[in-house]
Amino acid sequence: MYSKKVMDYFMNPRNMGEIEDASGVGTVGNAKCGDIMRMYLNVSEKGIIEDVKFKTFGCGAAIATSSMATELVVGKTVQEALKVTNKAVAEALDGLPANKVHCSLLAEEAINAALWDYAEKNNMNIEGLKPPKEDVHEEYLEEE
Amino acid sequence: MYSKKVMDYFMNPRNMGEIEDASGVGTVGNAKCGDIMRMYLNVSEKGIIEDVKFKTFGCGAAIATSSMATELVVGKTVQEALKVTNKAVAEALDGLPANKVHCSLLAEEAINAALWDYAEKNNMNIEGLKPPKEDVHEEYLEEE
Amino acid sequence: MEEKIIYFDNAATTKIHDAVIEEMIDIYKNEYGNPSSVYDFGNRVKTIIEESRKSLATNLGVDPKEIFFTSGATEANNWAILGTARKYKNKGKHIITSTIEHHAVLHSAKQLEKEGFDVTYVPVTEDGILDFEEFKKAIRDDTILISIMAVNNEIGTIQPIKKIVEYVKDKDILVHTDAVQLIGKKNVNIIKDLGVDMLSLSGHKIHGPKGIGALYIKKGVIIQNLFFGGGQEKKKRPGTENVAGIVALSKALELTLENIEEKENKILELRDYYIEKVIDKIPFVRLNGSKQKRIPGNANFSFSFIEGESMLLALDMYGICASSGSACTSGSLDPSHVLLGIGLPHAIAHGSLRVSISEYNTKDEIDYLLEVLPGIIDKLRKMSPLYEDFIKNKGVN
Amino acid sequence: MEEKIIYFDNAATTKIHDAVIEEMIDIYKNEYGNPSSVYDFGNRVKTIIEESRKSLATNLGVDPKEIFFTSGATEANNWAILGTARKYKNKGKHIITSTIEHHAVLHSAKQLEKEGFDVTYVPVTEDGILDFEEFKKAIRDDTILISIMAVNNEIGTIQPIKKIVEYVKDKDILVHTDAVQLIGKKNVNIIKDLGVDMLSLSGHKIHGPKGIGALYIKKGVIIQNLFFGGGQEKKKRPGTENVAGIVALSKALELTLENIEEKENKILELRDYYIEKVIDKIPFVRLNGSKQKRIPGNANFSFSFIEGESMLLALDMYGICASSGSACTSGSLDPSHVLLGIGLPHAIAHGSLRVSISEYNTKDEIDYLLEVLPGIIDKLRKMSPLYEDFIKNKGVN
Ligand SMILES: Cc1ncc(COP(=O)(O)O)c(C=O)c1O
Ligand SMILES: Cc1ncc(COP(=O)(O)O)c(C=O)c1O
Repeated sequence: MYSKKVMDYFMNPRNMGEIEDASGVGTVGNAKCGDIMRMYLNVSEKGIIEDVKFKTFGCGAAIATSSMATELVVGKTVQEALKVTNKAVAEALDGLPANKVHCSLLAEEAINAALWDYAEKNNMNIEGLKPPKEDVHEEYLEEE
Repeated sequence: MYSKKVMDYFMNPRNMGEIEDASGVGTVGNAKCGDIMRMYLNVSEKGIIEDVKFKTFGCGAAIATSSMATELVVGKTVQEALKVTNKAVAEALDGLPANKVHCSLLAEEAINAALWDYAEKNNMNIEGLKPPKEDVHEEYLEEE
Repeated sequence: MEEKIIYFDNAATTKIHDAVIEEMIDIYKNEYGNPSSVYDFGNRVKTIIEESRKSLATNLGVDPKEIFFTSGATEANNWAILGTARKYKNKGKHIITSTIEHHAVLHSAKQLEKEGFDVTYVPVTEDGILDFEEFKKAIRDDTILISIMAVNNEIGTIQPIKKIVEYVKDKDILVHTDAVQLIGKKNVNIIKDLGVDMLSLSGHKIHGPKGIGALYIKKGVIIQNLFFGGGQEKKKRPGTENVAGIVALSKALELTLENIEEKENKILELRDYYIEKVIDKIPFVRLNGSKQKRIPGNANFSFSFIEGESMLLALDMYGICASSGSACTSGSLDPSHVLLGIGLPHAIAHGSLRVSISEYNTKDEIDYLLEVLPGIIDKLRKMSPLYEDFIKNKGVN
Repeated sequence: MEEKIIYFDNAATTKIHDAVIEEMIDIYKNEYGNPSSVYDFGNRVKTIIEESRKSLATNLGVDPKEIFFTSGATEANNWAILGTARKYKNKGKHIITSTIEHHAVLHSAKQLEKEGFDVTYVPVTEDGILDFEEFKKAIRDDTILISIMAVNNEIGTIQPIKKIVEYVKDKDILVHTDAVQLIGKKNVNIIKDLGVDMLSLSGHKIHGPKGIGALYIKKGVIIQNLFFGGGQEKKKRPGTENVAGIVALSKALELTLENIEEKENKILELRDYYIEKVIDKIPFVRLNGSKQKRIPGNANFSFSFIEGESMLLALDMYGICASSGSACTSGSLDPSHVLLGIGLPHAIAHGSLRVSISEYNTKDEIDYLLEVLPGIIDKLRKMSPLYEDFIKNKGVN
């Protein structure tokens, strides 16, 4: 079902944990659909994402995609981070089963939500940043 | 499917053949249902069935029951022969599969038809003898 | 159980290839996981199923997504026919089939009549081929489905499926074919050779096990499910998958199609040799169904004046397995609807002998059959009142 | 393929008994004849089927004439439900089932709603047992069918089938039970212990193969066929018989019921030991379903704050097979309808672990599971934002 890489990131998740007093925190998803992701970011004064941590309630793919998403954005500028798509997350994991693609969307959305929180806290207006959706499932389900 | 006895009577049918100038000949059944039986009888002046022969177009059970029927009536009086039932034929063959019971009815009917022919030819009125039915299948099919 | 049998009933069912049995044993012993499970022990069974689907699809020239496994061709035929009718009942209520279909098709059609559909049973010519003029006349504005078999199971005649598909290609009518007796007999590319929307096949007719079959449903074609439950087979056919059966079906087709032209030629040669010799040796016989438009393994003769079952029983005494009519109606009182369909009178329709040859048959076996058959026919004719009448020139009713 | 697996998913499917595989091999190799054929080589296969039917019937306390083989319990459930409804639609249009049935029942019921029937889905108590007061209220004058499962597949709760049958005995309502998770777990005499009109069972849940099942139909009960074709199974279930499957199903039941009380006790002991230890070792757990009215092999826990699939994957890394929800819905986004049915909130319904034990499991295996499980739960909770919120006392949404 899952690629070796997904299983690796599931079993040994990178950047799992919390950041106290993080620059931004975002939580997306809901228990009804079975995935909740929370992202913590620390952004430097120069606008570089210096630290990212995640916590996830969800399936193997949810855990692996959130972990992979943290790796893909750490060290990047906020603008660069916004360009990390769910596709990039899925590809970095050597692909996801069709019924798990929504996890990568949720991971993208979780990063977005944390950045939104950071922008709000700092009263910033970040170009290209949209208010986070609570969930991505319905959208995904329609596609199916 | 068939008992050993049925197979024996099918493979080595007793009394198969014709009787020229028989006292009575009866043919029952029809090609539509797949069985036609013809019985030839010679009845002595004392009313004893001295010789019986059959010919049958039909399945294994049709052949075996007609052969067995000839054996059961030969040497009997006409009155005794009329008492040979399809049950007796089936039992003498160690039983028949449910969907082949109609063959034993047809054999009984064939004897009856030959006796009827004998009675007609001799202008006799034999007690208990009814005009032969051409076929027994419909009756049987209704039972099912 | 070890006595030698000579098996000439390959249209009824077939000997399973040894390698197919080996694959089933492996599945039963080592791969009993549930394909829907999350863990690897279940997941790998899912992979096995998908590989089988791919192999089967490839051997039929179609996409694996178009193959749905069923419990046999009866289910596949019912699914195609009932599923189409029930789905499109508001679009039209007319269905076309033929008079010589398998009961799995005919009785589905009868059921649809009870559900308010109109069914036209197109007749066949005396050669056992769909009467195409009648077929054309049968098409109506409210026709939603045509179901015509690819090859008849009793007389082996090949039906003009591609011609049917081409004839209705501009019409909004789905075409289904029961290809149970075609698949595995020749190389068939469903798309190029037939072009149908749906096709049924069965495992036990191609040296696989009983209880497994498949329905091909062309991409884009949507029909109603026959039954409902879990999400297996892309939510179209629920129930825990018959994994060993699926693997066996695919493997059986693969092996059966190996060197198929060579096998076809060999089978054809045996069959034609048998036909020739029968005609040579036995009077009052009739080959049922077109000699030319006929699948290689099938030879169906009517032997006048005698009844089929008695022939079969007599052959059985010599260890020879053959059939008369189709297996699933044996034990019934009715003569074959197929033989009546090609216009035979009842007495002759009752007296048919189908010999169906597979790659496992040999010339020696045919010779043995030819050795015993004339005697059997002769003996049974001597017992037959119809023959007596014929000889005495009374004529037959 | 030879790595050791520890199989705790016996409610999803089971290891096939070796002796069952042996019987199938014999059939595949030596008894490939068509049971409907006239010759002995086919006939003796018919005899084999009838002997299997007799053995199965005897083990269930019923008459062989009341057993009809199907491709599995999904087909059997559909046949019973759709077949009853379609047959008696002019008599009444109301059907009763429960909220925690298998999808094979629920989705059949949904289909009937589309066909114009009215279905009442009776709820269960938080113990997972049919709410009998609600059940009584559900009965109407036009109720024609009640279909309630004997044992739930996810939480193992035993439903009051006999009580249902007795309650409606004076009414003209047919009662069906999906007994897939009961048969083979205990000695069951259908007539004395249940009294239902119809009952479904499946081979692969009782150490037999996938793709074979049976429907018991009480003498005198008449329902519509699910599909149509040849005359097999007394004209009620067409299609060439899955002979090996039939033999295997009967043999599997026979072997599974051998010393069943002993096996039951052993399984119960293992299960209760597991339950006790889990409650002992792991905080924030909940045993789903009544502890008492429960089939021996089932233990279904919710572990708060974590999601089921991640537990299963982590267990799989240790070679342990278990499940969450039912196998046929895994891969779907929905939480178990059964766990929602007993009133669990979504977050908890998502976090269930079903361990289902068979006669092949050992205490060592349970100990191994108990060794690795707490660490897995702990690790996943540490990853869980819900747990974080809980610990920080924010409360969960
Ligand atoms: C032409 C044809 N269609 C359908 C079937 C039914 O197939 P199955 O036995 O797999 O249900 C058969 C054989 O029995 C057949 O010959
Ligand atoms: C309670 C219940 N009913 C029905 C089924 C369906 O059985 P089958 O897989 O044989 O179709 C299952 C298992 O899958 C089950 O657990």
